[in-house]
Amino acid sequence: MASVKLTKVEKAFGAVKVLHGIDLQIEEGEFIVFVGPSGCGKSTLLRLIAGLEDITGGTLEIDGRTVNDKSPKERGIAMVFQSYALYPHMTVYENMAFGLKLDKGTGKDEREARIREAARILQIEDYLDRLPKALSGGQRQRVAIGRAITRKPKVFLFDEPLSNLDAALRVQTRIEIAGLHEKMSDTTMIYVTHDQVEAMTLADRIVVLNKGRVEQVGSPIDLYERPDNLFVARFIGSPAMNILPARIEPDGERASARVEGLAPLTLAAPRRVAAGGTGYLGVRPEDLSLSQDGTGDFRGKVSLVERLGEVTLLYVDIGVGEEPLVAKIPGSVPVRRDDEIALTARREALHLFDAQGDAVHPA
Amino acid sequence: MASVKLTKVEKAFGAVKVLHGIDLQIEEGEFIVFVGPSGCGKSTLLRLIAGLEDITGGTLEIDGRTVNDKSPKERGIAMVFQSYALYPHMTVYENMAFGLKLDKGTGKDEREARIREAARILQIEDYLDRLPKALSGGQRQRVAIGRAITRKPKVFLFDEPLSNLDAALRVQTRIEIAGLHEKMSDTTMIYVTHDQVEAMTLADRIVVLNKGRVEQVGSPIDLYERPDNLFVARFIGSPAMNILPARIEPDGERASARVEGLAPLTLAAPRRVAAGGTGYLGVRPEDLSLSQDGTGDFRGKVSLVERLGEVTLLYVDIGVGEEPLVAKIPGSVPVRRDDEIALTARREALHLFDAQGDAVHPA
Amino acid sequence: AQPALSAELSIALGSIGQDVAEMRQQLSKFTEETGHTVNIVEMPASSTDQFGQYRLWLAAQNADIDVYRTDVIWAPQLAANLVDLTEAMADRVGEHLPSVIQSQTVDGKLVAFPMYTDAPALYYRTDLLEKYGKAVPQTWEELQATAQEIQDAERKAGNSQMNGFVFQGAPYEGLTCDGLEWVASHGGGTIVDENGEITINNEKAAAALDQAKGWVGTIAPAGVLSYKEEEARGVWQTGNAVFMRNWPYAYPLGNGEDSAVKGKFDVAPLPAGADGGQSAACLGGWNLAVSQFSENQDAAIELVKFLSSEQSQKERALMTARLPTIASLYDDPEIAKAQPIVAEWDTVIETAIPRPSAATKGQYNEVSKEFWTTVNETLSGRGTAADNLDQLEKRLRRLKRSGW
Amino acid sequence: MSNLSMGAPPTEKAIEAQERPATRSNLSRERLRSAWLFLTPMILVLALVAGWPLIQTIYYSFTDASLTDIDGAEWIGIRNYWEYVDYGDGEGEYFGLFFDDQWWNAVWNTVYYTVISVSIETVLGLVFALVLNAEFRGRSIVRAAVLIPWAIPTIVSAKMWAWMMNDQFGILNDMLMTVGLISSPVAWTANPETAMWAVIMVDVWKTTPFMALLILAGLQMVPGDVYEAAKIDGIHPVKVFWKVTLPLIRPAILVAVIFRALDALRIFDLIYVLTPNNTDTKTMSVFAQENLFQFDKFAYGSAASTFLFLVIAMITLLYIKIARLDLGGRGR
Amino acid sequence: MVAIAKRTGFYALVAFILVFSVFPFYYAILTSLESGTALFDVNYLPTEFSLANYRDVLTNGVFPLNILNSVIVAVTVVVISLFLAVTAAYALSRISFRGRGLLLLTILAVSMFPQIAVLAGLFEMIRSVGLYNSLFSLIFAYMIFTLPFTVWVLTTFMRDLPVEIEEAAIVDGASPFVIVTKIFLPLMWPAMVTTGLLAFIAAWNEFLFALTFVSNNDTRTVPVAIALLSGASEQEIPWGTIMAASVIVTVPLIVLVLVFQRKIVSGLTAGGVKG
Ligand SMILES: Nc1ncnc2c1ncn2[C@@H]1O[C@H](COP(=O)(O)OP(=O)(O)OP(=O)(O)O)[C@@H](O)[C@H]1O
Ligand SMILES: Nc1ncnc2c1ncn2[C@@H]1O[C@H](COP(=O)(O)OP(=O)(O)OP(=O)(O)O)[C@@H](O)[C@H]1O
Ligand SMILES: [Mg+2]
Ligand SMILES: [Mg+2]
Repeated sequence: MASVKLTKVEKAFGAVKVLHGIDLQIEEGEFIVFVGPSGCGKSTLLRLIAGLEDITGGTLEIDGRTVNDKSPKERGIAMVFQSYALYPHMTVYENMAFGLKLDKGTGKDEREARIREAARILQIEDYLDRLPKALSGGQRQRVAIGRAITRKPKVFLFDEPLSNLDAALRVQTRIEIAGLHEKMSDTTMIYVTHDQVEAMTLADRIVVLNKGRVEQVGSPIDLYERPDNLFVARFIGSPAMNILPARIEPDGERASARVEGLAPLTLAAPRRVAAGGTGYLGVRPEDLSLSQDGTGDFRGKVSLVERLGEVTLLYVDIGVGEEPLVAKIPGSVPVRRDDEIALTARREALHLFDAQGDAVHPA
Repeated sequence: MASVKLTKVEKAFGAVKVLHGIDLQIEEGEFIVFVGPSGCGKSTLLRLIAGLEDITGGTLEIDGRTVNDKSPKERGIAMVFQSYALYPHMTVYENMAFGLKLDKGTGKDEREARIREAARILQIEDYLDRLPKALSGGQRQRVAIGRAITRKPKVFLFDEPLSNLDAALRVQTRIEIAGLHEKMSDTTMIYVTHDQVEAMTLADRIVVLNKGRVEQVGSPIDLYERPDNLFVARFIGSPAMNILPARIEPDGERASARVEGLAPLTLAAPRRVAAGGTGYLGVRPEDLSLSQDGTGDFRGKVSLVERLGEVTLLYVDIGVGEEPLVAKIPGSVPVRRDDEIALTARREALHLFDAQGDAVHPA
Repeated sequence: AQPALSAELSIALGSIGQDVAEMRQQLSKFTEETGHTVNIVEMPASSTDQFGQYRLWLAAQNADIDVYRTDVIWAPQLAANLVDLTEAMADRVGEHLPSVIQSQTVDGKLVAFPMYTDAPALYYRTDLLEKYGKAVPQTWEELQATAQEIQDAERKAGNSQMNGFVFQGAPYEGLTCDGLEWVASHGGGTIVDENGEITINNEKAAAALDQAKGWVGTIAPAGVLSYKEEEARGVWQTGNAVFMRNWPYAYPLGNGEDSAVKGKFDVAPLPAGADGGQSAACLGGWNLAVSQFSENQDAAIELVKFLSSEQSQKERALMTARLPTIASLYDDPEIAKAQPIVAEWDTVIETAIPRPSAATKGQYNEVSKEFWTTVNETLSGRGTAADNLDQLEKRLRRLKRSGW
Repeated sequence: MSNLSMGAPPTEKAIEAQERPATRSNLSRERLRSAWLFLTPMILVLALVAGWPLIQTIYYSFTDASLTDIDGAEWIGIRNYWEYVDYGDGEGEYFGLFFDDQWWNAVWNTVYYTVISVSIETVLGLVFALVLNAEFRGRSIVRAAVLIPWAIPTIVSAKMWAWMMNDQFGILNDMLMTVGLISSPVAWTANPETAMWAVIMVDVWKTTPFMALLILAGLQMVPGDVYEAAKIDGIHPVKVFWKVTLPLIRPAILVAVIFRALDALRIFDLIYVLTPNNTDTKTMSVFAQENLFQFDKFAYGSAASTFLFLVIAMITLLYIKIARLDLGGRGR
Repeated sequence: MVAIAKRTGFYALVAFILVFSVFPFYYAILTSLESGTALFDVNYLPTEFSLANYRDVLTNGVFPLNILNSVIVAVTVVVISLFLAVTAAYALSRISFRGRGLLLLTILAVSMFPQIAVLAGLFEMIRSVGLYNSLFSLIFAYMIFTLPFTVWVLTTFMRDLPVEIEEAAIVDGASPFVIVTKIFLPLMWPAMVTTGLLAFIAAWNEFLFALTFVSNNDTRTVPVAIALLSGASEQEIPWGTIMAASVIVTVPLIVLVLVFQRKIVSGLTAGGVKG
């Protein structure tokens, strides 16, 4: 029900600045995910929005109102914590009722109704009288979400809500959160995670943070297919994108990248580049395929084969750079260590970056 | 340099039996990985081999000698712990030297040489004078490995050595351990993990444990492609294999599975089955593909689409069983929630299980 | 005159032997007579600790205690906070022993009124002396010899717990008394004389202490160095000592039902020192003082009067052999019959030696502490008597500085 | 409930840079206000019960206050500590706490008592802790039993031991004589050679459990896998103890030792009851108490108290430095 | 062989620890059950079972009143300390403000104060406000060691409570006071019980202040009563009664300690204070 707008938001702990002027406009009802390496400031940013930390500089607006000096309660937010943060001595029902009781505006019946409703949505009606310690991790997380829902927040904040769950439960709860977003389609949701799968599957838009700065904001597919810079390119996708230093040259409408010692590769989509710049060529492991005829874009000796059943990872020394080129080939391929192989890159899936690491997008 | 042989090895803590007669033959120089759900007895089995726990029943032989009542030292083993178990008050050098001091035969020079060599292999030469707390997780783990190497063990044991590391470091260290195995190719290595990728990439053979029993022993590809039973089938691979109850009938040389409400599927490879048994059909998500023409083996409504960039997960209600059928389709497909789609299974990759859950392998 | 309202009083007293039980009886009479009720505040057995508490309470202006039972030596130190009884007791003063009254008068102020007086006795086992054909010792040397002989013989006879002599050797006020008796009986003076001169460092005193030192571990148990009155009596009354130095209160107790020495002992004045020394008894005794902070001073004075009356003193003498301060009671036939020791003791009382509390005024306690420490150390074998007395003199001089 | 069995006070210094945000939100303001609201009553009580009396005591040590006339105390400077008295005849003497050999005797007794008892308690406590840390049948019973001496009031234990050490009827003499260690009864509390040891004995009995528990907490914080690593390395248990266990629990021991030492330095009640007025066992607290309330030397006693306070304050500071206490807290 | 020797050695050590810890108290009980001359024979095993000494302590004189005094003082002290400490601990553990470190340091320092150092000043204060010889004087004076101790231990405990729970409450709109009373207090019960118990024991056992600040028999607390328990009997030092009194005041403590054993260990180590 609310838009969130950050303008040049800064945060410093003592002398250490951890957020450097964040600008971000979040629309009503959007599902925004913050990702980034550990320590980049995701949680801090979320906590600034929640009002749990004081903002050092810039302005934060919710619903058009500046809320820099408002307390969390006044901001109309609700938050779900990584560790659930349920009140251990209260039953599930009491946990959900606690905030509502403090809010004098909500009557008893209204409170009861809201809790029942939330419990129904999250299928925790059967546990309302239990203490948190009598619940499994997934159930606890649902209670935490339920507690937030009852408050009918304008902005719903999650800080790594799934990271304490085991793999199977994580998948299941992730799907539930997706469902929740659909049901509460006008509640703005902001979600912090370090799990790519979560980010990709849940987000309307992903915000990639790095060292207290925003690297890119965009839809998941955007980030995967059109990363703005080397950082995002390497951060999204696993194994990470192969990056090779290359000379970039125009080739008619299109552009070609010449990696030292290799034949130049011409990209499928048109790119506008200046002549003879240095830069980088990026290619995702999954966009490489084995050439059957022994000719291909990259040739080298296999230094390691990792068979994961469904796919096989090939680490290939192509004589460029320090690190081997990684290729992800579906199924189990009959390649062994020390084999000489050739790999072909999908022309549509090549990425170009200039010397500063900024992407050269299709024109 | 040593083979390890377990014969009917049992372990009980008080009245609780946690290992029920384990038989296992490990060859010299093999890299064996134990996997299984939490609490299945992986660590216990490893600790029995190490000599940290007493064996309740059966015999354990190393190099043909029964070592049931030998101390860890006499067994010629070395172990790397999940929590590194470095001596916190000793420098890296001292940590590596501490265990060596006792060997009267090992002179001072020899000790020095061994430590240098191990440090070189693991690239921790620069940290020899540091205390463990001044090292990162990955470096600590390398020191722990180094400490084990210097002892020139016949059998090298690892208990979840990577689980305290973050994702990137885990990949890197995994590759280093693979390298180590190659360098110490005649040292037998036994490795416990709950991470499938580690198990698949490192192991010569994987031992799948469940509730204190061996479910299957085999090479990674074997387990992936020819799981012996439902447990292994669901345990290996992610997302897990789809399992559908089915009637299994002979169809000439081959066999066909008839899932209720669907057309029978006939398997590619010949299987020998009795007429009209009940059982299960298994199909991995990655072995399903979208039928372009709307006809296929499984038809249903998409309940959720998860786009991971590289692949898309489709959750499809096909009206059979509780859980949706999961399909993993490469790239980003233009399917949306509530679309009706049809999926086709690769005939070569279908799995059959009888009513007891045991696989019906190709004849 | 009867006060219109009955007051609730408190009296503080240390508890040795049957003191408290006896006090209770007398107080109930008092209550009957006057309507005032009285609580007993029990104090530690060690009079040193008791004094500390009194001092503290008075300093704290404690209104909860009305009457204090005070040791004869405390008058100068507590005088400031006690009520002057001169006027209230004007008609009674004459009956009491002048020396006792004198000791409780500080700068013309009668700070406490005598309850009973005290002088120690040598308790001896008649049965044992008889058995070994010994006379009651007249000198310390004789005592030592007799004690040694009987102790050895008894122990040989299987009574391994038998001791020759028990006294008060613990470092506390009681040892000052014992020590003073030894020193004085050898003609060694009274530590500090009436004029405030420090006289303790002399050969006779040293000889006296050396002699006493010779008893510890021989005729007296080594533990005597931690004995106060009650510990000594404990050994005595279980039949494990030939001689004991103690106050008369032990007399009726020794003849009690539960006593192992019932009817087997008698008392005599303490032995004399060598070379023309004479028997010396330390003057003890307890008095009653009214707190300046008492809110019921009149009733309190009434209580003092009651407890120091001839009637009360007589009862006390009859029951617990406490020595009266009213001279006429020593001739009372009833008392003589019930507690022969009392009748016998009037001469001892007359010659008893006061401790130097008057001369040393407010510092008496420290003087006493220095003295008992010196005696205790000497007895326990640390340093010779002569050296220790030399030290003591120096210490006392430091204490005195330019005057007490 | 979070982990309750964590050990001694948190170490690791965390000096927090003070947070001075440009805009302080309503939340921060409210929290700051509450902090002071919450703290004020406690600070007031402490100031009243500790701060003011301490200042008073120190003040009295510079006056001629006497118990009978506290209000008439007059300032006399450092004369209670240090004074030269000229007798007028060319002779003179130094007076004051610094020249009082009885005070120094008390200081010596205190130090002696502290060093000996804390040493014994540490060694014994370590042994107890090691035993209690081992797995054996009935461990919980032993663990409970060990707490008994600690729970018994000091006065009671002093009385109990006084009775056991009674020279005539005491069981201790009886035991030792039965075993043949001594030939005749020893007067434990009276004999100058044994008086201090009697005190130490009781103290050791009473406080070893406390020591053992603190060390046990340290032992339990040593990660078990380190021992397993040592076992794999085939290292002899004795060597493991000296080279691994001991270095790792050293901080715990240090904390325990200093706490005990601070406690021992101020010992009063045990000595007051067990060996009253005995110069061999007179400690600083006893000396001060005696001067304050038994002799008419309130000011002098205050001086002794002040001195003791300074000694303990110094050791406390040292301790805080050594243990590097985390005083920063961990809150927001 | 060696293993057996090791085992016997170990169990001998265990036995020693047991006897060492328990024997004196056992002997006190033994003594308290003897009467008359039996008291003066050394016995290792119970020879008689006489409750006379117990009857004596409990009926003659004011000992029951002393126990009541001790209970009143200790309980009041504990309640007040805990009340003041729990809010203070919240501020100290959860809110960062200027001077927090110094304040904590001071509190720790106060807990190390030698009692004698404040005795003179406290005495003067109590005297001048007229609290002398009342239980209030003790309740007041005992704050000097119970308050810093409880604050310190509760701060340590509270620091270990997850921050998220508090933040969840903040987001729910709870004020600091609500957080303390509604969220932390219920979570702190175990810690409060432990801390309270330790403070209770400390107050129960205190001697010096009790000796100095109260005078009457009927205002004394138990330790002073026992220390001064004497006479009033035919026996010389009434060891039997003293032991009976000792047992009476100790048994409840021991029971408490045994019941809360585990908690106490954690409290002791968290506080690291007081023996
Ligand atoms: N209270 C604090 N005081 C000082 N520095 C802090 C504080 N909280 C966070 N930081 C610092 O701010 C930076 C950002 O921390 P933040 O918790 O936001 O990272 P994050 O992106 O959430 O990391 P993670 O993925 O590990 O949770 C880090 O360098 C951290 O050390
Ligand atoms: N010392 C012990 N005493 C009693 N039971 C034990 C002990 N150690 C392990 N167990 C039990 O033995 C079973 C197997 O434990 P083990 O540690 O071997 O599991 P695991 O497979 O290593 O699990 P994880 O993946 O969680 O490490 C578990 O049920 C565990 O509770
Ligand atoms: Mg975070
Ligand atoms: Mg394990």
